[in-house]
Amino acid sequence: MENLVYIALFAPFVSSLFAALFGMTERKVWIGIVASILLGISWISSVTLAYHIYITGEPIHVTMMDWINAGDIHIPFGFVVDQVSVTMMSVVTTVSTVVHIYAIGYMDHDKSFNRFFSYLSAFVFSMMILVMSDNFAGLFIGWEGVGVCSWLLIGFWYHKEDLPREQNPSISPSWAANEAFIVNRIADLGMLVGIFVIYWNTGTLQYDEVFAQLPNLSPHILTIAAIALFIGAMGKSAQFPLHTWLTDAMEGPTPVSALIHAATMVTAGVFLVIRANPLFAMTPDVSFFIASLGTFVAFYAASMALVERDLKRIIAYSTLSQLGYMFAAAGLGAYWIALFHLAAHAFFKALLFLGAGNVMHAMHDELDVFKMGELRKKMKGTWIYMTLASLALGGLPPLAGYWSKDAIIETAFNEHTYFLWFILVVTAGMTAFYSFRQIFLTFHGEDRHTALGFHPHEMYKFVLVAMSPLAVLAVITGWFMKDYEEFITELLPAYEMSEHTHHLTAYLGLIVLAFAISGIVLAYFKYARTGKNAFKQDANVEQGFIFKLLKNQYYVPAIYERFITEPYKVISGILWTSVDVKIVDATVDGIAKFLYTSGDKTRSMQTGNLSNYLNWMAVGGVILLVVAVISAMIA
Amino acid sequence: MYEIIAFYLFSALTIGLFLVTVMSKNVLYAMTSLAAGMVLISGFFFVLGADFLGVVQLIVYVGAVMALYSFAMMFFDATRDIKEKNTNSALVFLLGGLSALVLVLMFAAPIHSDAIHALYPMHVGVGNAQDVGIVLFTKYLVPFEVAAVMLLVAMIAGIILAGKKMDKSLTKDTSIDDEILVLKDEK
Amino acid sequence: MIGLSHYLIVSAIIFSIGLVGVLRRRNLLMLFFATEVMLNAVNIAFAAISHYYNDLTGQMFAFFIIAIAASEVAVGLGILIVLFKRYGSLDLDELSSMRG
Amino acid sequence: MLTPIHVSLESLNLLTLAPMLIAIAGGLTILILDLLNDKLDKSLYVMITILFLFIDLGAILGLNINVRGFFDVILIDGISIISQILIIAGSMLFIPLALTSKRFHEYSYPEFFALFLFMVAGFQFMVTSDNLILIFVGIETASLALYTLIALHNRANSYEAAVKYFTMGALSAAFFAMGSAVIYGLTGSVELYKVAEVMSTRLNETGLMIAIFGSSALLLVAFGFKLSLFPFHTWAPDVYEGASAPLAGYMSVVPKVAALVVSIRIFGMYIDLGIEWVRIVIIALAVITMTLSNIMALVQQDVKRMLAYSSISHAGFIMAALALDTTEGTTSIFFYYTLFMFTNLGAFSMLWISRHKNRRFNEQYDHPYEKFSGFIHIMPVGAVIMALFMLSLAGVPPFSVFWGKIYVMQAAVNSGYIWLAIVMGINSAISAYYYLKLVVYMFLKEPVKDVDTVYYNLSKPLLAIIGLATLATVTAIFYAQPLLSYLYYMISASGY
Amino acid sequence: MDNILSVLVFFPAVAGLLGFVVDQKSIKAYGLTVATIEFLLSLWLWFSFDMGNSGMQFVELVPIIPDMGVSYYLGVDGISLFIVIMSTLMTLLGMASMGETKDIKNMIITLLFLEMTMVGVFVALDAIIFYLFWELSLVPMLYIIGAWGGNLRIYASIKFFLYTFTGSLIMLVGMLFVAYTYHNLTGVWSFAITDWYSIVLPVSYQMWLFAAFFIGFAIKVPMFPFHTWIPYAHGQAPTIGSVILAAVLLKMGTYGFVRFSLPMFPDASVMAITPIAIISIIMIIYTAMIAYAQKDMKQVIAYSSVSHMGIIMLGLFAMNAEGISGSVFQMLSHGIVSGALFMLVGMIYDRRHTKLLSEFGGLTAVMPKFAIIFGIMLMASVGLPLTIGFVGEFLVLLGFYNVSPFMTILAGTSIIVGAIYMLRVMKLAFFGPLNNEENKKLKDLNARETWSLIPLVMIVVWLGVYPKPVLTPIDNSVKSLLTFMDKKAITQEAKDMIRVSKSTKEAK
Repeated sequence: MENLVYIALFAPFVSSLFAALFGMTERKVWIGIVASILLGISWISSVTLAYHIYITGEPIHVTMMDWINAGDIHIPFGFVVDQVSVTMMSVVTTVSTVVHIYAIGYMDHDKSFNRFFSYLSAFVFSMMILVMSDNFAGLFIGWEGVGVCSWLLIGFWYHKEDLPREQNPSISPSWAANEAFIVNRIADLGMLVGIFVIYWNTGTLQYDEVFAQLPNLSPHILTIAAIALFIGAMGKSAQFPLHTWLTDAMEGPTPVSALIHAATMVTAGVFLVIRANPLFAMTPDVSFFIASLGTFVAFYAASMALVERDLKRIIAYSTLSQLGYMFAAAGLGAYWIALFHLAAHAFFKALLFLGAGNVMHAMHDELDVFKMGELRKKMKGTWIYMTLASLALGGLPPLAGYWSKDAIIETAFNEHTYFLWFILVVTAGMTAFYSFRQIFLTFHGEDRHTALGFHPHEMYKFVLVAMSPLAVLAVITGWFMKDYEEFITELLPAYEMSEHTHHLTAYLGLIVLAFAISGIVLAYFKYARTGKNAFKQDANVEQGFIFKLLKNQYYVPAIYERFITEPYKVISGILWTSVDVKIVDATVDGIAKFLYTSGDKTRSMQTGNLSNYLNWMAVGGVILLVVAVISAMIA
Repeated sequence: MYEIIAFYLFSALTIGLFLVTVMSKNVLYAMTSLAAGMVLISGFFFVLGADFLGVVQLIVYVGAVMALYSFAMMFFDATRDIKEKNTNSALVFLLGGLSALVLVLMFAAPIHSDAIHALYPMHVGVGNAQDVGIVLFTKYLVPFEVAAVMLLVAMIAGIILAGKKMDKSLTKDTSIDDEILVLKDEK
Repeated sequence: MIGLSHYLIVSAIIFSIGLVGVLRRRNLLMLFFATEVMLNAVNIAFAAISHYYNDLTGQMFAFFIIAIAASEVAVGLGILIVLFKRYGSLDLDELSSMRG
Repeated sequence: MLTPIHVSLESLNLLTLAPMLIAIAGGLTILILDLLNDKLDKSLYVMITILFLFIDLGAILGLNINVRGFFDVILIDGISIISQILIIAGSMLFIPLALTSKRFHEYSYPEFFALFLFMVAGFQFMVTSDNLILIFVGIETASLALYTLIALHNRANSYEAAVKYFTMGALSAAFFAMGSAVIYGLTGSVELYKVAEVMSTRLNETGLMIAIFGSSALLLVAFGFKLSLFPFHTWAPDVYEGASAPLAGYMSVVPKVAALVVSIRIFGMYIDLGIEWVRIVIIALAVITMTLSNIMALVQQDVKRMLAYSSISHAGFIMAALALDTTEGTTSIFFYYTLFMFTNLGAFSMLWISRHKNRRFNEQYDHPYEKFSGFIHIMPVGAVIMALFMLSLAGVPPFSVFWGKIYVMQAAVNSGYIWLAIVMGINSAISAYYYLKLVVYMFLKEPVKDVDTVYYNLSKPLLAIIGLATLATVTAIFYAQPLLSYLYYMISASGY
Repeated sequence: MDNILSVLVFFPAVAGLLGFVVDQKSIKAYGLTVATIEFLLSLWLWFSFDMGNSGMQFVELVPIIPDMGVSYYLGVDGISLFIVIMSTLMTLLGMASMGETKDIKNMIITLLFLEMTMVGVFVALDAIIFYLFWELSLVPMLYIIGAWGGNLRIYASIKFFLYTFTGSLIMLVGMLFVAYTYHNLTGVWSFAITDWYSIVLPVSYQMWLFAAFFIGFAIKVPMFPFHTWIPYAHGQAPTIGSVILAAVLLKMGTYGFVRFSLPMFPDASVMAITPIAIISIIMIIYTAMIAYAQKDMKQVIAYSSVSHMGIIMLGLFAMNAEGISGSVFQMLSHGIVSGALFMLVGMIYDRRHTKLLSEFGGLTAVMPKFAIIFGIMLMASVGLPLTIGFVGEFLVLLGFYNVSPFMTILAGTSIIVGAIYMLRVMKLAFFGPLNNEENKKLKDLNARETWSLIPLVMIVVWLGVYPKPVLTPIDNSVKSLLTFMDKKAITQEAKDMIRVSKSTKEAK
């Protein structure tokens, strides 16, 4: 079994290196195939491991070698495969295998095809380290690793130039990549601090040893550690206020968005909270804050999705919103539900993104849903997939999203946090609305694209076939919720609904469902109809304050630009030109200049005139004499 | 009484004469008053019982040094009034005054002490020249000989500096590139 | 009575006169006169101290000072002569080709 | 009646006079040779001078330490021996520089060499006596000869230099005489050991402090002039510039060593008597001297003049060590000067080989920095050697002056004058600029176009001297220990 | 071979002297051969190094000036061993990467002399010998900057020389005072560092001496506000000069703190923690911001050096094994990474004769290899895990957290601000459209350039993944250093602050 662990971990690494070998050469399809096969191997290993764990219930723990040994700190490269990590592994490898295969089709015209696979596999490798590591430092390796791969992949089309925000809200891929990296770094600092707190208070970074020692620590320390770790999670999972990078990250190729910015990497924050659940369980205040923030983000992101016109950005907002749901669950103590939603979300959101990728491919990278419409006929497969995924996202039974999201909302009710519950329910309605707004605008309604000269065609067959596992999973995952609960609660704390909630389950579910369906219906009436009822842009609405607010993402990017980026630039410039050059360096040069000019001045005593010299000598002598006399008198 | 009169007379005269030496614009006056001052100083020596010194003073200063100066004066043709720019005479007099004040302060101190025993005492009833001779040719023989060397140095220096050989430089310092040019021309 | 201090004070005054001369003279020849004055002032001091201590050392010193003064004159005039040949003047204000 | 005096020949210790007599005899020999045949070449005189100096050195090395001779006028103690060795060594390094491939005015005079030997004798008398009379006569003998040697270079600048030096020297002589008079008045003696004895009994007499302080002040003026302390240093740059390069190098070492020995005797006496005022004043003057001359050196355009200011600064350095008045301090003086001598003479010799009669680069100066522009391309080895000298002067280890510098600084630290050591350090740093400036010109700039820099004054003897100086500069680390232990032994043996 | 250290020190110098004889055309091969041999010698040093021994090894002791207490005293421990190896490696690679250079003979010979001084500084155990090499290293560097530099080269080189020289002279006074105190206590003159360790100084002495040494080291490091020479030095220096300067010469300062300040003045060091931490934080943030504002690619890296040196300084004063070991490791890491970055900038400068960021853009398209290696070094520079840059930075921050969480958080912003300026360079130079016509025909790295960078890339990855072979000896020596400091400290605060590792405690 240990070998399987290594195979699961290193197959993507081998894939990445292999592709990197050809990174600078011509596009070669077989590289994509080899990479996909290697990912497939990793997937098989992961699933086998999952089955093994399911059967035995025994986690596998391997230590590969030492990494850092200094002072009292010992950090090994250790990997643990338990219920949580194996879940993540399975999800990650499943989605990534599909995405790899998908990318063979999607990227077929890109000259950097080989490089793309190298990056993509490297990302999977980092993600595997992240989820498999048995200590916080190893987690951090993966954490940063996925960050770099995300940077590389967002900026994959590095040659695109910067555009003003009005033309491209993400400016350029390289800009978006840097933004993502830097924002993540801010959060990583929090993560590092969390690691430091843990190390100095427990003397180790191994999960099991740390968790064993937690009860001995003061609540104060626990709170700090929890906050610090959560800050790390906020960055990676793009929680407010570190969320702006996620929508900008859509500059990357769509498979990347599907894999990294929907299914896997962005859920790392949630994974961290789940992984460190003993810690968060002991800090109820922090947990509650997490839940509240999650709820807030769920609503906040959904609200922005309502008015967005960019296909990928809509999905990105929905990802953000769903992450909020996950955090809400994790914060409320329902760790396994959060994890379950994470998995389910990974499948349907990846599917959604890949579908969007198909549309993009068909529309020659046009993403404005207002320029589409009536694509259903030309892209039947994609339409089905996306509708399925949207139904799952919207939380309609019996699809995956219904089960997991419903459980989260129920949890909020169960914890008596009715306000959170209410918001989550409303958000569920909004989710359904914007998902179907997007579906209807894209695939239904009037044909707006032909007029604009687009001639969309369906994606390659094999791509559609490759997407099918995700579609299947998006449908069926929810059906295994009970089994999964059994499986996962061997490691994670079980979450029992109270008697009271239990009674109301059916009603609560109905309420959510009602909201969801009404959202879909609303969307249908507004966007799906044709003819004279066809959707038209309403200038009055678009001039409205709320619309503008939402459209401009609550002006958050603008505020960041205005109050952080610009001042940083200006201050840097001032520090350089005014402080460093004009004060610090000028002082040094000033001393030198002072010496030099005083040399020039003193030099004038050397007039060359003998009489002057004699005067100097006499002055010196007389002064010496006078001083002598005076000091003698004093003495 | 006699000593007092002599002292004050000589003091007044020497100070006056030297003032003339220092202040006069005319070289001749200055030199003459310098010579006269020297003579009066030998008077001090006689008063103080340093007869030998007095004689040497007269011979060396008034005889030799002054003669040298007068020859020099003629050589330099400096009999006319000398024009001197005295830009900072205030400073000069301030310095002079201050130094006088300080030195007077120093000398007004009770320097003289009866506890000091003469190392080379003058002998009663022995002439000053004899006394001096004995000390000079025993204790101070080495300095005396060195002084002879010093005078020799001064003589050589005077001779070679004033000699004709100094009139033009014997330094031969044509540069190689000049020589190369010459060689080229010859070819 | 005339004490040692009287002589010393006269010596001090003459010394200062000499100093004034050294400082204010621009003609090198006359500047040399002033240095002679200074040395003579010292001679008075030596002779006086010698007299009051009844010790011959002072007279020795004065004797050597006279010798030194004489040789200085010789060398000094020698230098003045070459200088005069080159510059045609004894004004020390003209001697400032080296400065700074 | 006077009683006849009986003096035994042994009590005179005539051998103590031998070194100086040898030098004087050498001078006379040269004069006689010149009389016999006035067509003799300078090389002969150079060699005769060296030979006499060599014998002189032998005589010095044969002396016993701590003996007095000739009615106690002559004093042979540790510092007199080592200073004489330094003087002779410096002179022996200097005089072969006459053997240039070009002809120079002064060397056409045999009297030049005679005067030189008399001057050496004068310095030797200065350092081998504690009798103010002999010291005075020695000083004047040496100085008068030196004035003449300067003037003999026979350029307008050298006359000017001689006049300036002479006039200020005369003034300083007057101050020296006046100071001696005051000492004599205070103690009835002009022999320093006696002076110290008597003065120590008179320290508590009321009203005398003025005279005691005054005497030290007057003597400080005189020696401040000799050692070129501020504000009595004004002659130094002009004289160094006016004198020929080797003589300038010589002047920055040998006369200073002689004057330093006398200063050690005189001011050491004051400090030993507990007159802290002297120490404070000397340190103050030393600090001002090294700082001011350093900052003035910064702005010089002429290398020789820069070296002149640098010599002043080094002298200030040393003067501070003198004021410490400890065995280490005194040792450091000689240690420093020994190491400094090689480097400085080497540096001036490098100027000497680049001497031009015509000023090709600058109206005013002989050796402007521009002259050395791109020296590395013209004469690589010469540039490297010159750079070594400059780095050594700047105090970069492991070159000679560095060891001197740290020993001086260590001495200052040991006496509790840490601030002084820091001032010395900062001054070294300032000084590095102007030494570096030359290195920069030599290595980092291109040669000046259209004006060929030719360094043709070089001859084998000069090469040998420069080679020796280089060797001594570079290998200082190896001979520092024997040198130091010898100096320390000699100095502590004579009680300084 | 007991005297391997002497060989290591003087071999390059001797080779340099002999190099005068070698023909201009073959001199580079000669230089490379010598540098390779020197590097292999240093590797041999590593292999014959006893990893279990935390003390000085290969000690050589010959008295030179016993009256002054100066002796020729060499030795290495885990801390200096790898810095020596890094010096020889960077000299070799720097030389290898050198392109067309005028007066190449002078350059090679100068480099060999410089190598002697660098190795000498790190193996010297006598303060005066240390000082000797320390000062001597300025001279070749002065020449390298001054002779092969840019327009302001003379200003830059003089500034570099004088600034460092001034500081070190004050340090020299400190050294003299320590020697004097040692003499007072024992009656023997000695400049041997190991002898100095044995004396316990009163706290007031320690403070003053700490200050004196601080000035010398701080200017070299360079610490704020003494850092302004470095933009000029780097800006004007030729590539090889910048490489050596950043990789090795700056380390002399931090090495000095480990070798002198910490063990000799433990109490003063503990008292200095806060001020030094504040300065370090200023260095980290302030210079990182300045780096962000730069228009010149090389200046960005120059300022980033200062920023990274801030991290190293912070770690040294963490007073625990994690921090100090991390700091020493970070010295190596910064040496490798900044060296490589300077080499990279040099390569683009060789092609375009400009370093201005505005001249570039989209270089990845024409120079992919260059971009990849630059990217790897960039990631190492910003401290990506599994690169060499992470290990040190992580340990330093981890170590200092024990001292002050708040300051650690401030210092930790280095991972943010560092990323900001480095990514800006990446974006401006390598990303975006390839607009500038002149850039369109740029050639990618040639074999020589690639192969002089590949070893660095390999080291970056190797030591990032498996730092143990290097970190363990360092850690051993650091642990014994801390034990020693703890024993020697007088004040209770210092004893409390200095954290002896548990493993060392148990061993006792």
